[in-house]
Amino acid sequence: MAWSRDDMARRAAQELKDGFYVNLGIGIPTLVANHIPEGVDVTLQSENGMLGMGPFPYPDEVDADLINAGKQTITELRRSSYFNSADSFAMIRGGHIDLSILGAMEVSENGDIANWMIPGKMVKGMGGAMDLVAGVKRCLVTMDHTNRAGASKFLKSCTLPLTGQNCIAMVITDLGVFEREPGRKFRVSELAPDVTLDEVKAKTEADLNWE
Amino acid sequence: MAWSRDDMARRAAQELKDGFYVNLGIGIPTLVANHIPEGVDVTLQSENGMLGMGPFPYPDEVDADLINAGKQTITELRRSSYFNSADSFAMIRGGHIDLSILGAMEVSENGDIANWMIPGKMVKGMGGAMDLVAGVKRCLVTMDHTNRAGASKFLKSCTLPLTGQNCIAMVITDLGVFEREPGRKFRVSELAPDVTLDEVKAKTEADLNWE
Amino acid sequence: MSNKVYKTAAAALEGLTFDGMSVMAGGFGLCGIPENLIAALRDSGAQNITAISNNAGVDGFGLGLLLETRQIKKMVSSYVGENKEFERQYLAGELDLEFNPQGTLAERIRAGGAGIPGFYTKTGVGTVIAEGKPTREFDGESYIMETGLTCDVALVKAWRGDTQGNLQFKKTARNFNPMMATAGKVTVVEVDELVEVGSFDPNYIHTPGIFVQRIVEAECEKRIEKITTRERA
Amino acid sequence: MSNKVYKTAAAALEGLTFDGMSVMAGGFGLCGIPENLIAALRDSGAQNITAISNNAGVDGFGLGLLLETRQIKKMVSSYVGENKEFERQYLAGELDLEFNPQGTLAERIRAGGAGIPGFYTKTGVGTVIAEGKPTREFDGESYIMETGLTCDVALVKAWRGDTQGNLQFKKTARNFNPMMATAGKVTVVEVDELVEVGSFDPNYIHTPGIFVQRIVEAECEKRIEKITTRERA
Repeated sequence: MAWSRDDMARRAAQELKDGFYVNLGIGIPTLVANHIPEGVDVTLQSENGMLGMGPFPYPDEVDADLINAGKQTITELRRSSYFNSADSFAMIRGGHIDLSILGAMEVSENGDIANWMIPGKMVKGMGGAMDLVAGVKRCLVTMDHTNRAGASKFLKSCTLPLTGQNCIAMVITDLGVFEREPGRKFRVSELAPDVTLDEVKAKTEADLNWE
Repeated sequence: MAWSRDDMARRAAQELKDGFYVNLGIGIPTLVANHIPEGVDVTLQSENGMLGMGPFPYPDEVDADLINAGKQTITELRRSSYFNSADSFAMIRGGHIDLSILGAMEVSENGDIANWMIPGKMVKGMGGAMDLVAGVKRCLVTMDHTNRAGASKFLKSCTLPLTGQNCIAMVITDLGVFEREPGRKFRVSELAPDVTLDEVKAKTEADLNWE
Repeated sequence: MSNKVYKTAAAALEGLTFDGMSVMAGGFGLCGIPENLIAALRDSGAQNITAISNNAGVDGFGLGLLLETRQIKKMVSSYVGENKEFERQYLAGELDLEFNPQGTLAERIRAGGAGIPGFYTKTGVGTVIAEGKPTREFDGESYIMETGLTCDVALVKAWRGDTQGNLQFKKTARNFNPMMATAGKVTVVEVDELVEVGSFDPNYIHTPGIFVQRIVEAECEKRIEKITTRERA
Repeated sequence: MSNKVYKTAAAALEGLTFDGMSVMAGGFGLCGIPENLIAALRDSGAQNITAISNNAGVDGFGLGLLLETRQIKKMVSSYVGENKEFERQYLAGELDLEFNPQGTLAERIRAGGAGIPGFYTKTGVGTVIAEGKPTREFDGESYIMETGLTCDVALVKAWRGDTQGNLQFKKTARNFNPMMATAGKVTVVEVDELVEVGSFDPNYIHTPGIFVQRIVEAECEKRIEKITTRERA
C-alpha cells in the first residue's frame, strides 16, 4: 500500500535531528511540522524573515504583520526572531539552514529539481525556491512518484526548467525513500508497505542503484 | 596671517549644510564639531557603528561600550542609532554620507589623496579611510599647506601610496581654500588673511587654476 | 532644521514622480506594503513605471492598483501568482516581467544601497536565471554574477518612525523594507505611528534616519491574504 | 534537546582549537572584544593561527595576548597601530599581515557568512589594495573584486544572549561581532548576561540563534583605550 501524504510527511520528519534549523516548503512539506518526533527540538525558518515559526493563531490572535512564506497567518514562539529578507537569505545562501523539505514536479537521477515553472502555463515565479536548493545544507523532496497520467516524476533528466542542479539528497515518494551520496546514484533505502521493487522500477524513469 | 588649526576647522564647518550626515576624521577634522554654524543641524557618523555622535561624557558617564572611531569615549544623543560595521560601511560605500572631512599627508592636483602610509615607517593600516574617500558624496581635506621641511603637500601627483584616486573636492589649508569641479583643476577660492596669491604659488607644487 | 515629516502620502510624493521612473515597494505578499504611498503614486499619474517588489499585490490592492491603471511597464519580482490583471497584461505582452530568485532580489537591493555593483551567488546556477550572466569559479564551484539595484524612489512601510527618520519594523512586516530604504535615490516612508526623536532605544533601531528623506504617518488597512487559524482546545 | 550553553570559556572552546586554525575575533579597538574567549584560545596552546580582526589588541590585552605567546602567524586587519609587540614581530618578519580597508573587511565577513564568494567595490581602486585583484567595469567605472571570508572558529562578544543563542549587542560594542557570528564554521559567543529564552522581544534580536553553536557567560574587564571626558559646567 503506497504512502499517503501524511505518511510521506511522517517519514520526512524522521530526517529532522535535534537542534536542526529547518525550512519547510508548501504542500506535503508543511505537514512535516505535525510529525516532529518526540524529544527532537527543531526551529522552523520562514524565508520572509522569521526563525521559530509557531502554529496558526487562535482567531483572536490573528496579526496581519505576522505571516509565513505561504502568506498564512502564524504565531511566534519564545525563541522567535525576526529579520529582513536580505538577512533571511544570507542565512539560507550561507548554508546555515540544516534541512529544507520541498515539493517537486520533477527530480532527476543526478539530483536536479524542477518545481517552479511549466512553460506555456502562466508563470508565477520561483519565490525563494532557487535560493533554498542552492544554499541549504541538505535538501529533501517529497512528491508523488508519478503524475496523474501515471508517468514517472523521477526522471533521467528533468524536462521542465530547473530550480537547481545536483542539489537533492533524498526523495520521499508514495512508493518509498531514495537516497544518494554526493556524486553517486540514488538508491532505494526504503519501500512503502506492500510496494515491490518491481513496481518502483516500473514507475521510475531514472537510472537508480537498484542493488 | 595664515590660518590656525581652529581657523581651518571653522572654515571647514561652513561646508556643513542643514540636515547633513557627516563623517569627521581625526585631527583638525575633529575640531570641526566645535564650529558648526548656528541653525545648521548635522548628524555625525562614527564608522565603528553609530549615527548621532554626542560630546565626550562627563567622568561619571564613561561607558566602555560607547566609543568613536578614534577609540575615544563619547555619548549618545536622542537621535542616535547603532549598527554593525557592515551596515556602517554600506552607508559609507553606498554614498549616503553627505560629507567627509579628512586629514591628509598629500593631495594631488587631480584630487588623489595619500593619508595612511609612509613606506619604510611602521604601517598602522588604513582603517576606514579608503572606504570614506571612495564612498562619501563629497570629501574635503584639511591640512597644512607645507610639511615641516617647508615642502608643498599639494602636489602634481602624490608620492606616498594613495588612499584614493580623484576623490577630493576641496582642500582647506592654513593658506586658503581650494576647490574643484569634477574633471577640472583646483582653483583658489579663498585666501587666509594677508596671504598673497604669490605666497600660495610659491608653496604649491600642484598645477592649479590660478585665474 | 531640515524637516522630513509630511502630512499626507500625496504630499510626501510631491515632486518625486515622473514618467519612466523606477520604484521599489516593500512588502511580502500584502504584509508590510506601503499602501498609502502606492495609492498616492497611482494618483500622481506617473506612467511607464518600473516597479521592483517581491510580489505584485492582488487585484485592486497593493501594486495591483497600479496594474489596473496600467501605470506599470515592468515588474522585477520573485513571485506574482496572486493577480489576474497582472496575468492578463503579461500574457497580452503589455507588461514586462523580470523574475529574480527571492534571495537574489533581496541581496541585489541591499547591494545597490551599499555601493556594491555586483556580487556572485550559487543561486540559479544551471537554470534559466543564469542565462546571459557572467560566471566565475571560486574553489572549483561555479557562481553567477548578479548586479546591485537602486531606484528613483523607494516606498517603504514601517511600524514606527521618528521625525529624524529612524525606523522600527514589526514582525514579518519587515521583509524587504529595510533594504529598499537604503536603495532609493529618495526614500519615502509611511508609518503606523510617528513618534518624537528619542522615543527609540538607539540599540534597537532597524533603519537609521540617514536613509529616509520623507516620512508620513498614515492609517493602513492591512489586508490579510490567507487567514489561517486553529481552534481553541 | 541540544544544549548550546557552556560553563567556562575554556569549555566553550574545547575540541575546536588546532594548529593552523583560522579565527575571527569581534571588536573595534578594545570595545566589544571576546576577552575571555581570547584568553581561553591562548591557553589552548593552538599555534600558527590566522586571526581576522579589525585590530590586534594592545600589548598584553585582547589579541595582544596571542601575539605575546607567538600563537598568531597571520593577521587580517584594517588597523594595528596600538601594539608594540605586534610591530616588533612584523618588522622582524615573524608575522604575516594583510591589510583590508575596514569596510571591505566588514563586507568580506558578511559575504562569507552569506554564501557570497565575491563582490565588487570602489574602495581601494587605484591603490595598493587593488594590486592583483580582478577588476570589472560597471557603468563606466572601475571596481575591484573582493572575496568572502569565513573561518574555523568565530569568537564573538555580545551583551546578552539567551540559551538558544539569540544575541543582543550594546552600543558600539556591536561593530564586527554580528557578521563574524555568521562566518564561523563554529561560532562561540561570550556574553555579559545569559538569559532565558523568551527574555528578548523577537523584533529586537541582533543575531538569531541559528548562527551560534556555543555560548558562555563570562565577566569582562572592558578596558578602555582612551578615556576622554568633559567637565561639568
